[in-house]
Amino acid sequence: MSGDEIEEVDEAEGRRSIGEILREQVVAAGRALIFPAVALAIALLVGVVVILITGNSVIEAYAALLRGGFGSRQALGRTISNATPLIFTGLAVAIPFRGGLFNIGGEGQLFIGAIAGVWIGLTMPGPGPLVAFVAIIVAGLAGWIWGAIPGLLKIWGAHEVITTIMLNFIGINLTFWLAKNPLSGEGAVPGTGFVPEGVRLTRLGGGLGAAHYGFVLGIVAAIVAYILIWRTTKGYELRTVGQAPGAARYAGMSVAANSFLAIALGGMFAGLGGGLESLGTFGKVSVPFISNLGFNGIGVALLGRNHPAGVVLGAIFFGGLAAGAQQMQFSTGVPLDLADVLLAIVLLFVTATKLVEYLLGRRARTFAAGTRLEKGLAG
Amino acid sequence: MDELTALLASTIRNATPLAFAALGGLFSERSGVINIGLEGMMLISAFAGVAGAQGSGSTVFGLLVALAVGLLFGLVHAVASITFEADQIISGIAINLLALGGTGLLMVLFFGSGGTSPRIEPFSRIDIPLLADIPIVGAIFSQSVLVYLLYALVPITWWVLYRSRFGLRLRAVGEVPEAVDTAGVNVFRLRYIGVGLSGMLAGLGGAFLSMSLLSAFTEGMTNGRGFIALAALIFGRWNPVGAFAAALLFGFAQAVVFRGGIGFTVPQEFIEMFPYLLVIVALVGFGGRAVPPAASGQPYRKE
Amino acid sequence: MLEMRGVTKAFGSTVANDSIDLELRKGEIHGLLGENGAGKSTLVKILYGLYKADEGEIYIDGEPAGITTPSDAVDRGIGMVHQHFMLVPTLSVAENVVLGAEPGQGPRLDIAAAERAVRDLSERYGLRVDPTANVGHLSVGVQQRVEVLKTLYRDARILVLDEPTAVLTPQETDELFTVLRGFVDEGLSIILITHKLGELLGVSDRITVIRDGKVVDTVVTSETDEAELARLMVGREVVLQVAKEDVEAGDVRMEASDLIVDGASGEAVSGVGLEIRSGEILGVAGVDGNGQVELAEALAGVRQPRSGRIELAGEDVTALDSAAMRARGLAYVPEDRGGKGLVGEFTLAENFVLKTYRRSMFSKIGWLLRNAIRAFARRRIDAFDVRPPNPQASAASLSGGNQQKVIVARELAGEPDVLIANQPTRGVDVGAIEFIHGQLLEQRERGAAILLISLELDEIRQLADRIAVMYDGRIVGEIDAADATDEQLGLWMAGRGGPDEDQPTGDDRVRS
Amino acid sequence: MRTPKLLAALFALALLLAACGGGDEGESSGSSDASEPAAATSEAAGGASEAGSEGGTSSTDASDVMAAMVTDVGGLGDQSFNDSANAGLERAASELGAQKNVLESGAPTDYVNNLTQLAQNNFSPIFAVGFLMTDAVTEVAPQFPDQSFAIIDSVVEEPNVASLTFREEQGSYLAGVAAGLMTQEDTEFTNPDDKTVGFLGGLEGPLIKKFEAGYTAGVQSVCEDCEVLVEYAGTTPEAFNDPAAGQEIALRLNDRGADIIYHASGATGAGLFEAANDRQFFAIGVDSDQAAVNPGIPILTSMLKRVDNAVFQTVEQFANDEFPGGEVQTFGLAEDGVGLAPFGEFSDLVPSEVTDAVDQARQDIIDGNVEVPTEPQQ
Repeated sequence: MSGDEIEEVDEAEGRRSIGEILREQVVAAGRALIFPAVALAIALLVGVVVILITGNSVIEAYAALLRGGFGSRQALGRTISNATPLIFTGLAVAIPFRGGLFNIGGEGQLFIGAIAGVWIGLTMPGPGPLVAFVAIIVAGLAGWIWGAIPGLLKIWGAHEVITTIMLNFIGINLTFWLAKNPLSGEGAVPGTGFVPEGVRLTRLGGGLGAAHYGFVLGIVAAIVAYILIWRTTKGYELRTVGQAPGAARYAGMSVAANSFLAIALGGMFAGLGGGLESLGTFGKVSVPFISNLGFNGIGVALLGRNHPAGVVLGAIFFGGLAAGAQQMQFSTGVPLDLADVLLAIVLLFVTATKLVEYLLGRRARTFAAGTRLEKGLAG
Repeated sequence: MDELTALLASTIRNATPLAFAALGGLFSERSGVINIGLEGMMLISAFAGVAGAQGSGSTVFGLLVALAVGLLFGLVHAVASITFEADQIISGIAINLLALGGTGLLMVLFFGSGGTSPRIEPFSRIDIPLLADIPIVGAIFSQSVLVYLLYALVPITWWVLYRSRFGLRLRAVGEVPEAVDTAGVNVFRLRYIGVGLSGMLAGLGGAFLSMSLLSAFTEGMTNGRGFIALAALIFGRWNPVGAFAAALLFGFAQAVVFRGGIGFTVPQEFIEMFPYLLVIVALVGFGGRAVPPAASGQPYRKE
Repeated sequence: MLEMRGVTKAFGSTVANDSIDLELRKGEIHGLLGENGAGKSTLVKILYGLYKADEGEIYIDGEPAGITTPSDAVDRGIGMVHQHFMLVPTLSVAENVVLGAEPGQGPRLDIAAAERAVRDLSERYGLRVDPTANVGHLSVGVQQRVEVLKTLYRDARILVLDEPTAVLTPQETDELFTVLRGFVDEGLSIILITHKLGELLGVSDRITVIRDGKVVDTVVTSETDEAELARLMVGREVVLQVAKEDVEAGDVRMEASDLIVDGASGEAVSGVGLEIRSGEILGVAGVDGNGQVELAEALAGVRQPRSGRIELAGEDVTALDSAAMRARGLAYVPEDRGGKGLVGEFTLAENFVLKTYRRSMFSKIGWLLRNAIRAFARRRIDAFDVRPPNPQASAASLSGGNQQKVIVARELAGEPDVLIANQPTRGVDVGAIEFIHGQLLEQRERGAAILLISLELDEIRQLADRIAVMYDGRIVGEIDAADATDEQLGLWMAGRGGPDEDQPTGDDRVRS
Repeated sequence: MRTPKLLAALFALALLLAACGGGDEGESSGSSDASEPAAATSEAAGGASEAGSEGGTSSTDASDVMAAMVTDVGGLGDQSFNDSANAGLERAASELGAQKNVLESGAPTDYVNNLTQLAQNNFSPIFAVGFLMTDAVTEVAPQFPDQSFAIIDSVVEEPNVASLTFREEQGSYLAGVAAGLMTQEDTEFTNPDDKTVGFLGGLEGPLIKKFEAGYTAGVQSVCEDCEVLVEYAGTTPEAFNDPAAGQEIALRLNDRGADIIYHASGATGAGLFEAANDRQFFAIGVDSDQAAVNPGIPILTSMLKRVDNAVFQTVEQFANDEFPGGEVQTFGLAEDGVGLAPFGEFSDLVPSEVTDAVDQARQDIIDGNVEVPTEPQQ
């Protein structure tokens, strides 16, 4: 049994100085920002062309974009309000990604979470905060289940990229059916009824408009995700499975169980995001409900290099862009659709390894870590 | 018109855009490039066809514009994912978003506002003499010229894939690009052609929607058909005949929904889930896995 | 015939080829000898147009060849058999052979003509293959024939073979060489790349040795010997025989019986029984793909056997997983460094606890103790002289030899009772090979029981006390290292001369 | 490997050029004062809209009315209430000299944001177009008690909100009268042997049910044994935006004998027109005179919903300090809020008895002799 005894280690030996850690973090952050920065630069340049074609002043339009995103308390409120669900849908992509899976199912998971949260909010008796608490938990749970399905299907040999896309359509239709039939409410707007006032999430206040405490929960969720992925043995397994399944098997970790866990966790985050959106921002699930938050989550995650801190930043960026586009529409008449075009271009280039290599040299290749899964669909 | 004939005609109408896009997906994925952007390529081409026909007054010219724009979007996907080695799935999603936002912008620029474009003269229906008069199956031969093009494209695609040099190379490059490269064939060019063709065929699907089935562009009119086409491609196992058959199956399912053939005892939401459920079932069971071309999803990099 | 002058190629700061001159004469077999990483593959990839040289020229028949793509190379009559086969498993033999130069009119592919051409070629050169067979179903030896056919189909006059014998038994190697001599008689010229210097002595006319990207010398084969080639290749006198202390084999530490293990495509190990004793190295020889990987993984707990029994120090451990085996004193060095042994994007520290992260020393209630992990890594790094000595460096940034050192350092931590090492020296430089061999022998002297699986017969013969040969999932022969001969081992590796005399041969799937 | 490098370089160059060009352009044309959003917008909105020249009059007539609207997700170009409301604002701008601004909504989240944005910039009245914005108006209006809001197609009970609703059932009734009579005529589009007409709805809901109820009642008032086939395009929001589905359903209704089909399904209705054109049967349009914008297509008539009138009138009331805050304004036939478009292109096929009957029905409703149901009778 001698193999069990690995020589005792002195922990102090492994401790590093603050300066060392700081330097490392700054360098890592700098490198991580290169890809997003290049993609963003290209997008803004294309935006220039579009703005010119629409016959508007570029400076004015971009000034409005910036002002509308971050220029005032109200703007900040809109940005935060937009960013809140995106933090969750971003995490819904980032965490499975670390486990080696590509979750395109954030959209469906979010819808399922939203309707599950409202279901509790509408039907559960009891004091508001308690109901809200349970509703959020149930939203996360519902998202977990919806995310677990592709996890199971993966074990049976169906690739998650395809199954999650299919489950989006299924989840959205299911949600609409639930919202219009068993949970249908009174009122002009089709959908569920409003949850009681006490169940709705408290607003942040301070002139931040519709922004609610879901944003704080989003930050908390990102921190929890970080700790889970980088500081625990479970996260260590998850990352091993994601980056080198062969090594994981070699080390005695279950690839299937960890893949399942990764995408179910992702589904849970999307479900939480949906629940917070329905309970916080809207108080109900209407038909139509918010759309594309799940897909934009993919952009958020990639822009944030699939790191929780990056996801928060990416969500604020996306949220700011949407808020700013609105201001741009108001102040200059540039169509709202420009925001979609900008996002599309960011997405198009945010993983463009080779482009960055052309611009910055081969060294840039190593900066690509965290933006892509190297295996294809067949893997 | 009796019910069966109508059902068949409706099936073909619904299946045609799916089949075009699925054939498009086939060329891309056989070359080793996943194409989630079919939806976007359909949408932008649906717009381009109408805009081209409006601008020139010629429907045929509009179709050419649709093809060109489909090709252009295919090439955007190709540049991003083949040359710049961006993630193919992300690039496809970006294409979809770009088409959605892009058509919104272009509608305002071309026609003054979003929504629905002015009408154009669509491709008219052509009855094939004698064949069109056969009861029931006559519906197959009373279609727009684009549908006949589809009928031709299915065997042509099969022939190209399995009986031509290009097809052999295409099948090889999606599996082991290194083998193609060392055989002296340019991997990048092959993939560009595959993805370019993909864009053009998806574009045909979009153009069929806006220029044959209907005669105007409506924002978001593809409404998920690109994804169903992707499903048809997988269900048909990356084989042109299989993909066409799967498109027909999905088209039939839609026809049944639209025609209320099952009496609406099942809520419509559940019927709309049907094709997607079918794909999942197909992936999991029903005679083993659907295995995509081995190299799909991975950029090819020399050195 | 062919001349390369001053060819230079650098990857970043590493110079893979430094001003290399090489001259190939018509009708000769020219050996290109060098260690792993010496730059042989880079050179031929430049020749074949896969890489672009930074400097230097290639001349064919005195003319500048101007090769920038593989198709240029093919046009100039250069054919190449790659170390990793460039075959499409889903296509037929004929389709693979004609790929890129298909017969037919216009866009049409004339598959019948292709099959005819393949049949003709295979008859003419004695390379039996069924043109309609699916390549994915062929054995490795037959696949190599397809590769050779590809070059012949393209009328290659210069044939380049990159490590062609790595996947062959000694007998198959002899067969291949006979075929190659036949080619030379037909007027072809051949460049044969290998790191096994023994092979070249029998078959080549001249040998060029490269080391660290530079040409050391070109010698006429008949005027040299093994010792000189070794010295040229490594750059110093090498002790070809490892000094091995006599160690008395002790108790049976690990025992396996009737082991049946499934691989990716069906049964890979079909009823293997073996025992490994303390202080002994059991070498398992065999051609790649005969079940060695699956056997090693089953013994190490990575792969669950379908049936059979594994015992560790008398305890039934058949159902245990890899981490549990590790806890019982079993260490395992896998054959695939990048894919199994290490996680490239992880830091060295993280890699050092791949199998031990659950121990209370490295984690508490699911919480990773990062300082302790780092401290442990730092010690192992110092002990094994891993470079760079930074526990925060990512594993992918290390050289192959240092990566292998990390794996060995991790596995040998805590003095394991049993060590299973599958190709521990694959693709690393001589320095690292010597270091790892030294470690294995040290463990043996300490009393560990070692199972060494290798495709390099020389390595097995140098290190092992007993040698078992695997063929088609079975152990077809076992012999004391002292009594072993290459002939005997080779016959076993080919599935012949073993206890199952009527075993089908490697060509069983070919019906031509 | 040269090509990609070249490509990258070209790409970068193109973008760079675009950027430079953009900078110049931006400086030269950036004359309008960006810090004064209201001023900048009236200009921009005028430039973007087709009737830009009309908007120009606002600058000469210095009115202090700053009217604005927020579209629902249907957006401008829906050939429905958003466009109609916009037309009303245009008219207010040209006739009353009001400033105007239109904000489109890309997502339901934008409703609150857009309304707030306009309110904070002192626009009043602010029109929320479409019942989908009910919740948003309920939320925003109380925060800006000094400003006026109006919601189309819904009711919000706040003192500063005017609720503008329409008696769609009344206009639909007239469409039903026309359909019920015309289906009995023998024309190239109708078959007198089969007294069947159809109704195509978008997303099923109380609003569209009003159209269906009025139409059915109208048909039955003139043709008791006529059958009205009813279909809805779907149950998701796409039901208003899926012309292909609309076409399929219209063809099916036609297969079952409907030779006149009335739709209330937004952009989905374009599919009905395709089908009508293909099979040569009559369609009846909705919201605006759809025959006018689809020449050649057999569109018998259209049920008009004069959101433009309602919007114009409300702006006018606001300018005269008569804003009907807290009230529910109902626009029916009497108020010229709904109506039936003239039988344009195909009026030759319409006998005078039909025209007379429609006129009679209109008068009966206005006089209160006929009460039109708002929910389908079973």
